[in-house]
Amino acid sequence: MSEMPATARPTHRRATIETADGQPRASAYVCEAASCMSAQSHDITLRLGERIAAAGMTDVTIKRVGCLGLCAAGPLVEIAETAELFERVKPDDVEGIVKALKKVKPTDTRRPQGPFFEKQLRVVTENMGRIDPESLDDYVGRGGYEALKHVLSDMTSTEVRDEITRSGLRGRGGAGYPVGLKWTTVAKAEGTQKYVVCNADEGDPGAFMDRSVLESDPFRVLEGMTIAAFAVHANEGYIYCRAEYPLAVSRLRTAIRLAQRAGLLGTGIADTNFNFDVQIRLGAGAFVCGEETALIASIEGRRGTPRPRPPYPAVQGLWDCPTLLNNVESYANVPTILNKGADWYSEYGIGKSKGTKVFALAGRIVNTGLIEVPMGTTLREIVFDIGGGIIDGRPFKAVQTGGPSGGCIPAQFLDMAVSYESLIEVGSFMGSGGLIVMDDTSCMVDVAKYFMDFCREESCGKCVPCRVGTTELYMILDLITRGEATLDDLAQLERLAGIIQKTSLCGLGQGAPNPIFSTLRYFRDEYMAHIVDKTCPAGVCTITAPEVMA
Amino acid sequence: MSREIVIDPVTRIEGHSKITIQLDDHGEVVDAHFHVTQFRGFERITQGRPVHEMPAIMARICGICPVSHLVASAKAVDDILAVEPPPTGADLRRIINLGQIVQSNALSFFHLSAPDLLFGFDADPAKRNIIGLARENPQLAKDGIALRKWGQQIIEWLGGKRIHPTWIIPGGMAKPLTAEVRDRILAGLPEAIAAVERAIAWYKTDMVRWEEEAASFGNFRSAFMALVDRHGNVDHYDGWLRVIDADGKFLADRVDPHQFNDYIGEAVEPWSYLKSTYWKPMGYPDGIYRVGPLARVNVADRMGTPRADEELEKFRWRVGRVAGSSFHYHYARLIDTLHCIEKIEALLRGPDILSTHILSRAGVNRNEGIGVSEAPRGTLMHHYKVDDDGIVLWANLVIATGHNNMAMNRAVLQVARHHIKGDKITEPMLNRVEAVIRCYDPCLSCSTHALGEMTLRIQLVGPDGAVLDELAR
Amino acid sequence: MSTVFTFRIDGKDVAGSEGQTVMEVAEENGIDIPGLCHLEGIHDRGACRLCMVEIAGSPKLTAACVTKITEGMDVTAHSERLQEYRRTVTEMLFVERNHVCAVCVANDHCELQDLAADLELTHFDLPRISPKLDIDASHRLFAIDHNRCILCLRCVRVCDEIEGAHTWDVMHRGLETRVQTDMGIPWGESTTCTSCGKCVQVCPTGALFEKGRAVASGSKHQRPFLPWLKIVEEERGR
Amino acid sequence: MSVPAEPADHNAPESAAADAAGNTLIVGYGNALRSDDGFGWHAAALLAQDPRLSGARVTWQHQLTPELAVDFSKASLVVLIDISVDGKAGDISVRRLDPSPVAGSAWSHHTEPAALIALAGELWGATPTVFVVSVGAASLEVGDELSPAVERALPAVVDTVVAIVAEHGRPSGSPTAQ
Amino acid sequence: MPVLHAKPQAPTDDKRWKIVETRMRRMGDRPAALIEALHAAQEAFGYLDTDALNYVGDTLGVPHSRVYGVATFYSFFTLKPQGEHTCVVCTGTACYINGAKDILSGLEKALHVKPRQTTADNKISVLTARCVGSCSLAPAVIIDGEVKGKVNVDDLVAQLEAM
Repeated sequence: MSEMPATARPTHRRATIETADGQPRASAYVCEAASCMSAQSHDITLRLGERIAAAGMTDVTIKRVGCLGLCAAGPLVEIAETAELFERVKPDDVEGIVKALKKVKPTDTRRPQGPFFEKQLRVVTENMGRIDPESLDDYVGRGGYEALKHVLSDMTSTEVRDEITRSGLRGRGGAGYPVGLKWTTVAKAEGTQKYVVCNADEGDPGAFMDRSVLESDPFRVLEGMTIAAFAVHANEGYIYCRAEYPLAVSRLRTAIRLAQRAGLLGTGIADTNFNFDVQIRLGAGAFVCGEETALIASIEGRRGTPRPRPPYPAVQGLWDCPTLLNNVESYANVPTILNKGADWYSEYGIGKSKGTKVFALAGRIVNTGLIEVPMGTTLREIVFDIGGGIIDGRPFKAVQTGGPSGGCIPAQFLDMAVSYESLIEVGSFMGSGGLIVMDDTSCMVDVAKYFMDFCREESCGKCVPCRVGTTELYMILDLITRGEATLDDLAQLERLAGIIQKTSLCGLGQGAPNPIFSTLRYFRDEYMAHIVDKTCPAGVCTITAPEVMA
Repeated sequence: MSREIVIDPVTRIEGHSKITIQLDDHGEVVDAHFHVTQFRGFERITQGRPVHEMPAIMARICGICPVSHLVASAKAVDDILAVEPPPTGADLRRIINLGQIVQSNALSFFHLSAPDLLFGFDADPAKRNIIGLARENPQLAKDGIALRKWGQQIIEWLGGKRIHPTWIIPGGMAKPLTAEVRDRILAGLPEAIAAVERAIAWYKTDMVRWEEEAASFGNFRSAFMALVDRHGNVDHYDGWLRVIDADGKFLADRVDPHQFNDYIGEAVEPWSYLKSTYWKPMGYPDGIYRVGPLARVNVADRMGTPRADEELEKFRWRVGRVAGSSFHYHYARLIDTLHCIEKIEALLRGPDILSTHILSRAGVNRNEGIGVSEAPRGTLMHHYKVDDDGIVLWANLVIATGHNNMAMNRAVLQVARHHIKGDKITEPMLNRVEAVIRCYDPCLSCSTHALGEMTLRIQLVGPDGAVLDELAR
Repeated sequence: MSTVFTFRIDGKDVAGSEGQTVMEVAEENGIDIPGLCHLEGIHDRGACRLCMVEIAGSPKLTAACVTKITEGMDVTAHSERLQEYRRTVTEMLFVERNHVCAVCVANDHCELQDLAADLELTHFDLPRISPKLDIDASHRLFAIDHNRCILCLRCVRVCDEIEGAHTWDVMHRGLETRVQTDMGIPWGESTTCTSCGKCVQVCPTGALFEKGRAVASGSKHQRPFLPWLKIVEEERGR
Repeated sequence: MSVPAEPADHNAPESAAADAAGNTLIVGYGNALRSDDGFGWHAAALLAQDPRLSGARVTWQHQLTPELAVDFSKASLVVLIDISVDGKAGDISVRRLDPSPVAGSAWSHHTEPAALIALAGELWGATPTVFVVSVGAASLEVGDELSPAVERALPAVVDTVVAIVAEHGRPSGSPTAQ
Repeated sequence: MPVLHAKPQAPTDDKRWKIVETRMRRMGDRPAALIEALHAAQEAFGYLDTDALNYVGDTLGVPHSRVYGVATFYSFFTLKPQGEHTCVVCTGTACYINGAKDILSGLEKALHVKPRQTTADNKISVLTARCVGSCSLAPAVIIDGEVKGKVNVDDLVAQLEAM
């Protein structure tokens, strides 16, 4: 991908119309996050502006906002006061919205209803769809930067770390390492130069939580990073963001600039003597750079290959200095925790998994889009209540979580409460929060092969088990899907997968066999069908081997 | 007139060969073809490889004469490097090459041809074989085995490994000879000489029986080609190409082997995968010539070693200055073998044979190289082209069986004409066709070792292309 | 004076100084831990995964070449499980490229071949990948046959860390990874190569070889320049 | 990797087969440059390192040649390993051979196993027990690697040979050959 | 750190080199700026040719072999000019299970190009991306930077052929 997608060129023209008394009677929120943008939502913003001007309505405001959640139904327009949601808006539908806006009464304060909204708890996404992501005023208007100011004026760095530790917040990038512990390690590590790095290299296919957060509420991430920097005594930060997310990058750049101008980044933040500044570094299309040591190598301008740990980045990271590395969602939780307190936060969740988790719903599900639920919500609630069930009412087969290092969870676990621990128990992995729903049109051997194809293409090539082993696994899976494999091949597949898991250098290789393990655990009959009966039950694979003679 | 006969792809795998004999409207034999397949895969294997690997790869082409390919290949690479191995290096190569010829000649004579000679061509094939020979004349059989073993041991001891020695390398040799190995080879030498001399004596007393056969047994006029040294003696390793006609007149002498392309053409016939080579000045198909032991004794002035020279004189006294009958390949092969053993001794007793100065080093200095040596069955030519970095672009091999291809067809034709009566293949004819081919000891081994029985099929084909009769053995 | 740690490898009591790796101490004590990317004198990268060892109390395996010793640690360097892993990793190296020992300059002088023999790896069950790769013989003295490269990157490191030329690096990634010179240009056209030959010396297989070496004659007598340079580096106090 | 080094030295026998391996000759043969045809080489390389066969002589060669009769005559048990064009790829077959003079093939350079037994018997009065273990070929194309089906048969062939040696081999020191 | 090398001249007087030069200078012309510099050069020229790689490497003091190693490591960088139009097919999980495979095979059938190839007339380059984050629109493609969601193969082919 050499060209920046058009979404990277958002207009900065404010499409807001001011009312005479300063307060609008009605507000139309047009989603301008990437998904709706790609459905030409910006045209809707402009058209709406024209139509409202033409109608001479001066008490109505049009605001572009971040993700409204129901991405599959974009472009989305919401009338804030009535919570009326317009889906799949075409230019011709604008008149209808104008009519609806006319009907809004100053007393309307309805909240959106229905399980999609009611089962969710919005912490990280609290401002999503409510603020203009390029407006610092909007962010501040909804309580933004209060946490930072509170921290800088009233707290010591130790207190901040303790608060985070007490909240039970765990890394939202995948493995779930306690955030407070990591902060403490970095704070106590030797060295005067320390860094805070935000991992925005959301690489799991089917995951777009971080992108939505950055596109919809970039200041929240900056605020979280700034608090973290204060807590670990760092004064320089980096956000390593995928180049595939041009809109997110652009909004981040705007947010950084605005924060710097407002004295919320740079020297003497919020009139204290605390200094912290942030730079963006672009990824360049390497999944492995989501691994922390590879990410550091990439920021340093090198090939993004992981290195063995220890030493961990918290002790020896960017340019060998102690480095705090968390992902977007982890930082985005920080302001709310400090605003509402660790106790409030840790009330949500289940077991050692506290707070909420943002998930990206995708696949064969009705309501694809972004959701945030308390830890402990069941898969059934997520898939059927919030997600609206399977497209065309087909039978549910599995939900895939954790990206290429994750697994496929079958129907028998639909009532399982989702947490870091429970997912591992059933052979999957939290990952960054991609949740892909599959129905009976998916072949699970093919799905395993898909992920193995992903891993072999994204293997950095440094260590032997991952470089060679992922291809070996892929070749065997390919044999199986072509109906040319024997039971010996299957045994080889399992043996090899185990060795690759044990011997690979980084998480990519160690996790690469997981899709095989989990599909074998729950869908071994599908493997057997390919190998023994030479058929693909889902009808996905093209069996080339002739029928075996009895 | 004759229809093109397409060889079944299965027969491209070594192990099957076929002879077709073409009859005309009057039931007369007009043509005969010996179909063999030549291993052609090496171009693919060698392309893109560094030229220094060529000897090691080429040694794997043939299970019977790996050393011959090794020698010719190493010489071709020497040519590309534009170096000559130091004298001791060259001598060590000679020794290992001669060892190869001894063991290969022994296989041909003692194990393949001697049963015919002992029992007669029309004897029952069940008896007329190596086992029958062992029963009837165990000394002869043991001598054959002993000679093979001694030859193999030379290769093994010198080369480190018996099968694919890596001892010969471009520029010379990898390791010097030790006194211990030299003495071990020399220790077995008297027995080797005794063995071959016993065989010669037996052959000479026995051959009287075959004078009539010899006259109609692939006896035709052709040219002969072999390498000779600067004295006109047989040279198995180096020297110049000499070509004589059926009367012994020089068609060419002191031809630099690097120029062989100027003299030797390669024709491809639809009925054979084996290229037929011909003497260019005489054109195709008139430029028929023969290589191998018979060519070596015919072409050379002398063998260059005392016992072999004595035998050569007797040979010429019996069959004339230039022997034309293919039958005499056997006699010539024994003389050749005797010479090889004597030559090995002479070389081993050379004052500098233990020298450690055995390798010349150089980079790639030419883009093309040719290596020519005498293999058991005759002159072997390796021809390579490389890029400036020494990566092989192209390789061509002219093997002895290719040189002899036309001659073998001629010999088969003659036997067929002599023996064909009507439209049936007779046992005597089949026996003699087999036997005449055996004289040339064509190498069919450059491929898979054998797939089941090595069968020979003979077909009698009528003018309309219909197969009139077929026999397999 | 650095602190001395005592600990165990394969049940044997050993001692080393703080900062040493498990691999170094094992070597000093005659315990052979295989490793193809490790070479004394250049930085370790823990990539070949052949030196994986178990450390009591840790669920994960760790690469001995990059694991610093600690007091009282209990290292298992040889077990049935570890040997099976090593055999499979070695097998992966063989099936990844085209290793035809019989026609290789390094035949009988090859660390990969030796390792296969030590591990009693005699045949392969894994599907072969073995693409036909190029040979770059454009350099005046040396050549590289990518078919035999195992991507240990000793050449890259020795060229960077010791010769200081940084002619070698890697290109592409995953299975497509290749060592390469300068801008991926033919070695012979490299403007940075000093033709020092260190890369050839350190190559564990026949991938990098002196031109003109015939099959099985590529003996790489490990010249002592690496340890020497290591001493020089240390004295410089880098 | 093609065939590695020459047979390794062996330590103490560890099994019934090792006890029986004395005076056992194992020969793998074929063309290592013609894919599966080189099977004999690959198998022999494995067998040469198999501790269960310590004491046995293992060799490999391009094809069978008459002088092998000498080695036959010194062995009480000979196991030949070959590729076969009959049968399914990878299928293993075991044949016990009787000595027999082979007719009609006396002009190729290849010597039949039965002829070797007969030669050993005629010339030295030896009567080794000879087995041929063969595997169905899948490919005889130019190449130095076995096809997957044939490669997979390797361990089973090794076990088969070990079993034959265990059953038919004679402990060293009690040769039958004169 | 002492400067060991003189700052090199831009390969040509094309003004776009100025953009690249500025981006590097802002990051102190240090080796760490390599990836950012490559991004800048690719944004400016559409791809990275040897001149660009040399220039960037020489300016930042990064060995050429390392520049090349980095440029070839990241799939975002392209060392060859692309066709007039690009069609990036998302192969993320959501797109995969919703038919990305059919899109690729459809494109191959209609345009005779595989991923990372350009049509013979140099019109269209087909590329793949590992999830562009438009999972809710799966299957998605990006044509000349514009995301198209819920793609139908025939429509896509028709659109590309009309270009």
